[in-house]
Amino acid sequence: MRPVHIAGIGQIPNVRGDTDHDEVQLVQAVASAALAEAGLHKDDIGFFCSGSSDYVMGRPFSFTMAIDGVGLWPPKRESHVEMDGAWALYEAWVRLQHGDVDTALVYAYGKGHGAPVDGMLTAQLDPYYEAPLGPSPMALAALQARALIDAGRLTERDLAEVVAHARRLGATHPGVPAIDGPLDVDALLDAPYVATPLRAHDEAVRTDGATAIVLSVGGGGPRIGGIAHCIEPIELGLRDLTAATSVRRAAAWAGLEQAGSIDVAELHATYSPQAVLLRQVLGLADAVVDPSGGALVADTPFVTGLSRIAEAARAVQGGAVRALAHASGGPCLQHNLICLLEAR
Amino acid sequence: MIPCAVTGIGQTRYAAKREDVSMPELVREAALRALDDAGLDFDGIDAVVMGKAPDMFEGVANPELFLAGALGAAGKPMFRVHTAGSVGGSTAIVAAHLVQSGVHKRVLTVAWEKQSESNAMWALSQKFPFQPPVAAGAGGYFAPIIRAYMRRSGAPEHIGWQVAVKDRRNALRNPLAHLHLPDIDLDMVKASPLLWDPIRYLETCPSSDGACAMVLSADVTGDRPPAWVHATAMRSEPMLFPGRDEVSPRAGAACAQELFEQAGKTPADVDCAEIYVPFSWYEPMWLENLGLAESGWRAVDAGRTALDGDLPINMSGGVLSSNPIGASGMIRFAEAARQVRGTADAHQVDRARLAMGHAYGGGSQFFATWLVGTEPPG
Amino acid sequence: MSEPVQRVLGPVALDYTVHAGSVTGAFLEALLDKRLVGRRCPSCAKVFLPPRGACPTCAVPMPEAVEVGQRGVVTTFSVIRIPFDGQVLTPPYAAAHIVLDGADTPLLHIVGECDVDTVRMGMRVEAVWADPIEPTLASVRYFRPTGEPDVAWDAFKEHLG
Amino acid sequence: MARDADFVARFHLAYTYKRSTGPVIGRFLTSLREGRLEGVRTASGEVLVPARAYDPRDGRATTDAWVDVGPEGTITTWTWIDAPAAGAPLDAPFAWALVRLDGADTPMLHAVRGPRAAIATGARVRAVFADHREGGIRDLSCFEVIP
Repeated sequence: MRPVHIAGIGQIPNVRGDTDHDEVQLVQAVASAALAEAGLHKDDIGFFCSGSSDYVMGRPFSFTMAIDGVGLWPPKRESHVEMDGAWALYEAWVRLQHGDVDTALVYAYGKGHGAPVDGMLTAQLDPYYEAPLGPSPMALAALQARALIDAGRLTERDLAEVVAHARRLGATHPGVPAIDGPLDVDALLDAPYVATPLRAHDEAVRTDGATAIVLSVGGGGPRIGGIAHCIEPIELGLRDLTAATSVRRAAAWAGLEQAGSIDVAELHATYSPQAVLLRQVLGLADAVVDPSGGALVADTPFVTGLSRIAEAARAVQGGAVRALAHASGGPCLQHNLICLLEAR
Repeated sequence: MIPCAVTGIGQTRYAAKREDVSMPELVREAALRALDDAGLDFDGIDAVVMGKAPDMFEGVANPELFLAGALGAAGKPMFRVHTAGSVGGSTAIVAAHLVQSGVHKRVLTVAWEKQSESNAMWALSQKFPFQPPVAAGAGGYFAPIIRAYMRRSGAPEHIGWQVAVKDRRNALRNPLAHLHLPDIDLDMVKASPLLWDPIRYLETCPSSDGACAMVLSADVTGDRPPAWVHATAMRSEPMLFPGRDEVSPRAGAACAQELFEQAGKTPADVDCAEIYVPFSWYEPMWLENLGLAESGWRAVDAGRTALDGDLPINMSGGVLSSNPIGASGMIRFAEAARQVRGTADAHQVDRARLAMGHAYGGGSQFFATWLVGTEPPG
Repeated sequence: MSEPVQRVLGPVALDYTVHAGSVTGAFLEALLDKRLVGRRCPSCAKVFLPPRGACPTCAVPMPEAVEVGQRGVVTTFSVIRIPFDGQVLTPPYAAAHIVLDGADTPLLHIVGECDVDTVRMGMRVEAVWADPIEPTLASVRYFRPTGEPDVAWDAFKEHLG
Repeated sequence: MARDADFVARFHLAYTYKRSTGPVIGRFLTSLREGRLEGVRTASGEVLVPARAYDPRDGRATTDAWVDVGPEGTITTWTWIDAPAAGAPLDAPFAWALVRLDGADTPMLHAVRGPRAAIATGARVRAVFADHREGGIRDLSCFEVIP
């Protein structure tokens, strides 16, 4: 495989209700920042790829408007995935293996704050047997949490500790909106249940935002040591909810076992039990997890996974030898991507 | 780059309403036929790549998630592409790249649409806040561009009718096609109502349910000859900017140019092509845009694009005869592959050795093309 | 016994809160004063109406607001003869690409107050405003012929798209 | 004249899709309308509930061997909801659960009626059918705990 590096990152703060930027402005802001950091111009880029969701934006073909933010003129090689931007980065990584292009600009944008994210996630379920019942994504996450409790893998205090950790780190991170609520584990455990054993704070804060990453073959910047993804059936009854099978497989294919110790990990856990489960199956006991605060304190749907890769790359830029980024889609960690980043 | 071949092709029957199947059964109908053609089952597949146009057509968000189980993707990588109308082509290209890059050995790719679950016009005409009003509808978007082509090229109005007749006659040879109009002729097209002047009813594509699947592979399996992928290309440009040529978009021309350069071929080497023609006039327009003919309308007028012409176009009946939007691009790619495999049955072109597949989407913005041949590339 | 189940209904209902954003917001605000205000790209100097959040070819923000004329030229058009969901006018009517004086992009809008068979490429038209005015481009009810001489083909042939 | 430039609007995106079920989902829902629960045997011999034309775990077609299951079953995991959302299967507080019906190998998602104290992993439940059934998954209105 050709060595692919992260040459530039463009981020803007995730916010609760962005009244200023439409999708074009969101994309323009992060794409121009990523290009500037890479020292490149759009016309130097060999491949463009984005991730977004029509249902998050509320209209079909939303990405066809957003491309105005990257300036596809003269005509460019370009593609789009209806998945988190982390998978757009995967497509770009594959494209760079061909040898004819050496640079790619990947971006994702979303407006999760004003969007009916719960309803949209329920609309992902089996449309014959499950979606008509209308379970909320939190209820499904709670079924997984209960399975983990029953298996002796999780306590409610573990959940509160994950949330407190995310809030403490997120409170000082420029990309995270103001933390609303306690940072203390006991105070968190005093909050009422929404779907036992989960409380409102066990669910991610939905935000608006965008992220862009410039990839280059060779050059400087954190190197992608391995990247892979895996899916499971959507039906919770057909999965072992405590096993995170597709997380394990994606990690194995990305080369986690051979990679050596992970210094920093950024996880796409939009419910606290997922954060606990991911730490367990990825063996992150010695790693700094979610230095950005993670997905729980700033979740821009379809951007959060790509943002995890951006944050993991920032950690490597800041001195970490090896970082892991995780992205996810579907209920209860159905679809998972693992990207390993290494210092040069 | 690792050589990649199409070793299996499966399509559903196309129809206005496939009410006999659920969504999972529709995609499986195509996928299982493609696997059977390649002599494989799901165990032999390393990854699944799905393409589809907007999720709002079926009202299932990210349907690849619930269809993963139906396509044997559990425990494997599953990928979802959405590039508007070009998506079927881009999806096949992403799948080919996975093989060519050495990431996977055998990839199942599936594109589909089940428009009968809703009403595509509804999904496209929602009054989203603060957006310009919907003045024209889908055909109304393209009709002014067709008018501009007619003015610029001097093409007579019967050219559109000829394409409409030719594609529907081809469809009579394709049992999977949605429209079978045995009595089709120029008078019938000419007598059909003007919808979006200058587009007449019989010059437009239908709205279909259907799915198309292919197995793309680094090794040849199955009993039938493969189609080798010689080149793939994708190009995009913005929808609206000053001086944009929407009649012959530069992205389309650049896409074709890159395709031929990559393959070391010229348009003259193409034996036949399946191109994305949702309104009859787009055949001459794309012929010029892709470099397949200097004057598209003269090529049509001379009968060159007929099944027995020297440059057969849309032998299967094309988008004018079957249009499950998300799958339409992949059908073009798959039908091109059928020609060079020699498996196109009654709409087979004699001695087709190099064929082109083409798809476009958005406001003529997104282009995907591939060249497939009987011999391995290089 | 009744027929076997062959179909289920799947209602999907979702509510969004949508912000126009600063660029479209400023455009809509000017509309309320019956003014058409686009944006000029600092790089290519072209004027976009409606404005975009960035220049689609140069990928830079367009801070400069530019008021354009309410008259313009029909560069190409279609006569819409079928009804469809979401339609505002009753067919037949003309939907046209209109390049307003001072703008560089065509606006897709409706031509009214004339026989659809008289609509032609190069025809001069002007905005007719609705009453009351809402913050949407539909506040221009349609464009009507001005009676000025037609514009020559060469002057607008680059603006067909 | 200055106005509030933050134009904000509510947008309601709503449509009722018509979903053709195909023969297998159709049969499961037809039985449900008749007040019966059926599973279908997979190629590997397990009983899949609710029935599908394929086993989502391996993609293989299911067989045409149908098996009566339930109406009793066992909770395999659950969550209690104090404040049901509009449109939830039950108006009063209830549990979401995965329930493995007797005779089935795979649990299914549905609602379980309280009381809360009776809800537990391993608790035994019984299907409660809707009075008015029209051929949909909600013909099974919920499960109730067997005292």
